Amino acid sequence: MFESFLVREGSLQNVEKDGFIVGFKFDVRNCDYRGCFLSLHTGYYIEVDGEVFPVELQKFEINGKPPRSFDEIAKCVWEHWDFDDWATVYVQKPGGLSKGKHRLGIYQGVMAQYGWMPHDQEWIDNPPSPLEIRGKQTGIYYYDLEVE
Amino acid sequence: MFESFLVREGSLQNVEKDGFIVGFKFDVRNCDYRGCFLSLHTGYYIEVDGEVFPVELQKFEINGKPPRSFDEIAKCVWEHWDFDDWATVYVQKPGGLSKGKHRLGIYQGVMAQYGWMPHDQEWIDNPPSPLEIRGKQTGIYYYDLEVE
Amino acid sequence: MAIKRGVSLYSYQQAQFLGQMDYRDMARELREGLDCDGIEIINEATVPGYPFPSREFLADWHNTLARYDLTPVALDGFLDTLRFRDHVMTKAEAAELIKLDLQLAHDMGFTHIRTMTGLPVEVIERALPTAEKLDVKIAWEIHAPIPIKPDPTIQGLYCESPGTAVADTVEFIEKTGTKHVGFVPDMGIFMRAPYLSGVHRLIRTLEDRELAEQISELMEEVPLSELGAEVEKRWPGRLNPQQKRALSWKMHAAPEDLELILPYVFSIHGKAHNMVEIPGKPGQYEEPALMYAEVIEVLKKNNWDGYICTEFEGQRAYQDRGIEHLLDEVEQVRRHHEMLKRLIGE
Amino acid sequence: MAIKRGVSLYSYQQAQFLGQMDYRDMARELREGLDCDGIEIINEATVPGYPFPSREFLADWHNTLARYDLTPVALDGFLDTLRFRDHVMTKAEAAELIKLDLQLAHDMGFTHIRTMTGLPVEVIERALPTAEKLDVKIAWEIHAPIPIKPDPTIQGLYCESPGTAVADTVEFIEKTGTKHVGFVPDMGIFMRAPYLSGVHRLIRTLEDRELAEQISELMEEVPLSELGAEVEKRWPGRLNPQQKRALSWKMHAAPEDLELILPYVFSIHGKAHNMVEIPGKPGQYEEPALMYAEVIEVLKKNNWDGYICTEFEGQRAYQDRGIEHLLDEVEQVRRHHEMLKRLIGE
Ligand SMILES: [Mn+2]
Ligand SMILES: [Mn+2]
Repeated sequence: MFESFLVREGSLQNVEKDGFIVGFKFDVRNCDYRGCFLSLHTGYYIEVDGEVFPVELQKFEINGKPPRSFDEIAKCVWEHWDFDDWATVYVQKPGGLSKGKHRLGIYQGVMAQYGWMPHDQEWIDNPPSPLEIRGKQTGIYYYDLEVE
Repeated sequence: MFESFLVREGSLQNVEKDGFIVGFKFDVRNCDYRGCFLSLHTGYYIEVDGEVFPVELQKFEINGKPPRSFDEIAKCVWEHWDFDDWATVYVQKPGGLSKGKHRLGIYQGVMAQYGWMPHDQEWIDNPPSPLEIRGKQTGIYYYDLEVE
Repeated sequence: MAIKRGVSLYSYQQAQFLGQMDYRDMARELREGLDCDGIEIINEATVPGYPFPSREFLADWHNTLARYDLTPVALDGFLDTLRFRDHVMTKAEAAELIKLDLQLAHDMGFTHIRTMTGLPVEVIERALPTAEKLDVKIAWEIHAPIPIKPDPTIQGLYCESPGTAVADTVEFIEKTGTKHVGFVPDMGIFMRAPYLSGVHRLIRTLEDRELAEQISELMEEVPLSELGAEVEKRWPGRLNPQQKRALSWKMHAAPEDLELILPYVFSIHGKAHNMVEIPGKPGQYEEPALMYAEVIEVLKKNNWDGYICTEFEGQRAYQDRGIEHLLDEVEQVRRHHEMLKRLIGE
Repeated sequence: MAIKRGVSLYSYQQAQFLGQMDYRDMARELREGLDCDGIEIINEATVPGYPFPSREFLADWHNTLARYDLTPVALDGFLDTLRFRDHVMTKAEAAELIKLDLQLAHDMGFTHIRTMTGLPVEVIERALPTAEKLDVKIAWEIHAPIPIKPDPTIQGLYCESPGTAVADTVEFIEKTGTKHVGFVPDMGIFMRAPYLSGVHRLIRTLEDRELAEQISELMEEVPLSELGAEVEKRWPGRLNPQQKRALSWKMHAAPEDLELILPYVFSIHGKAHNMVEIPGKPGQYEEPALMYAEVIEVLKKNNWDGYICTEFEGQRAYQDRGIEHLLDEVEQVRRHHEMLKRLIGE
């Protein structure tokens, strides 16, 4: 769902800290027909120009709080990511992205379900990567974005 | 009502942004015997030393939120301006006001009513200017204030 | 069964605006200055974060009432029909606002809410189940120029049929048998002269200073009720229509009209603009513009049981000048209660 | 007693996602575009700060319903069993979530909540006292592939015994005599052909463009219900299993199966993917994949009283492309209500 509209156009930017570029960020929406409890959001499959950035390098900014790692997000079992709200994904990459066009491939990991499933205990013990969840996206979706 | 007490003494100041003076501001109270839902507040007739500053150049700061335009304020149909609360009016004027005395003329626009009136639909379609509302003030009131 | 005394905190609006009194100070004045127990408030003046007060405020409210042994009478609400800005408030939406006020009144301990004058029956009908569930009554204020007896010539104000609004609501009450709908008559409908506050302001602000002097002198000669007619007779055309209005007045209802609706009168607004000493009776006060003696006589005769809550509003006519010219609300309300006590026979 | 029309705001998910409509805009469309009054929502799509909305939101919700004279039907909730991340949600925890939804439904005025399909009786049992206290009913959705009549071969989905879940719940209802437990059947169980949206997507995304063309042409020749079988017959093995699924379909329940549970059917999901004009009947529409005429016949015959709420979801199959290729949800829902009105006989 909403594969074409998951990432906000024009939102890809480098992130500065203490005068150094430490990574990049972009804005996303929940690619479903509803929001979710934050703990269900497990991060993203992210590739930029073929380079993959695992969940450990990602942080997630929502609800007016500072960006949090997905380990922290996993503990937010009562906080909600509302359907209408844009969030920001931060990706650690010293030096950031070069100016100009980039190809972002993305797959959003949300462990939304409709009840108990045979894989439940297995997924608690060994949480699947975003790509393994097979959520509402039909596949990795690619965006051509520009860093200005 | 409270014509003499609408603007806080000593509150007239210039506003700086990024090292430039972009306008001026002053503090106001709701010139009625009660507060109002924010959406009913339509802005001010403001003149300083004879120069008039229309509502489009004004912003309104209340309830701990950043200053908002009166177009935004019009959408706040559940947020309340409590009777006891001072608010701040921001007026855009590159360079601000010169140091020293200024004569501020003011009329506060609040579309408070006591029930349905024949002008209702007309005022929805063509909102009156603050001066046309004829609220609780008997007329434009003038304050001699000093920018320090 | 008795006529009891109360105060709407509306009376201290100026002290509140100027930061001289908060609602706790007012509550103390009711108990210690006036020895009365009835308290009425303006929702949008007293309740921070209206219509959704914090639990801290509600706790402090009940604590304050307990401390000064006060009885909540009425919560006064409004009907700002343009609030949604993209459409005129519908009657269904007005009923939703009234439901919020009923909930608030319930949470604050009030027995009824006072709504805007001429509230349409369709609105009352939609809000009534909530009123009954919460056991809080809906009472609309009979405020000038709305009469008690039908007067269909009154048009273009507040609702579709302001002139017959009281009769329409009485019909609804009698048809349904509800105990949760009624009225709060405002003493301002029982006029006998213009308000002094307006006369003072006219004299003070008139550009024609000679005429101002003359009106001032004339006040010593003729009764206040005849001042307007006499000015027009002696100096025709010298006042413009707006100025004339300050001297004119109209009896919107007769005191005995009250008997038509008395079972549905849940409380009364004791409107006052200027409490002045009665000549020859030091320490006794009256409101020259309103028929208090006659109205209280009707209430006594009919064994009416309820609160008259002072609604002092004379302060406003003096607020265009400096702080030294303001009226003292506390003193004015004390005078009003001297009068009420005396007329009630406490 | 009547079949009434409503809409689940789920139908406008795309317009909401794209910021084109908020719930107030949808409410207006229900009244002004569709002239219906039933409204159903997805809790986690419409309620900001779910499961703890602000009082402002609740007030605005009731105001919006009042403004457009709408009747809340069902609040739809979910069962994300992995939410706690350190353990699989227990049935007792699921019941707690359902209690929160019951409270929310109560506060928003809904008569029932729609829970996940195959909700175990143990969960219902634990939440039932809250449902009775708040007088909000619990209804689980009978959604494909769950049947109405028991089919024990269905396994491995949602709960321990999905194939007999309906019968298990009916047994519980009859044993306890509760009036607060029932079902929301989704029209998607009454299939008669594959969803056109899926067929379109297959044809559009198939790498084998020759086959795509051939399927497209074949659609003109054979009934939609036989398309899958015919493709397999003519071009065996050309589609992989996932692609085949887009053309396959199964009748999970027969319309008359409804009679087994009709007293416990609190509302119905009017699922729709593509509303297409009926050949030769301009302005009349049908959903080629579902047995609406037959189902509504059963409802009428049994004097069923309740809402069918449109649940349009055809939009999703077109969202992998640019904005110019999206389906118009407002138009699709209007077509759906043309069909409902006509079949109901409004
Ligand atoms: Mn009054
Ligand atoms: Mn459904």
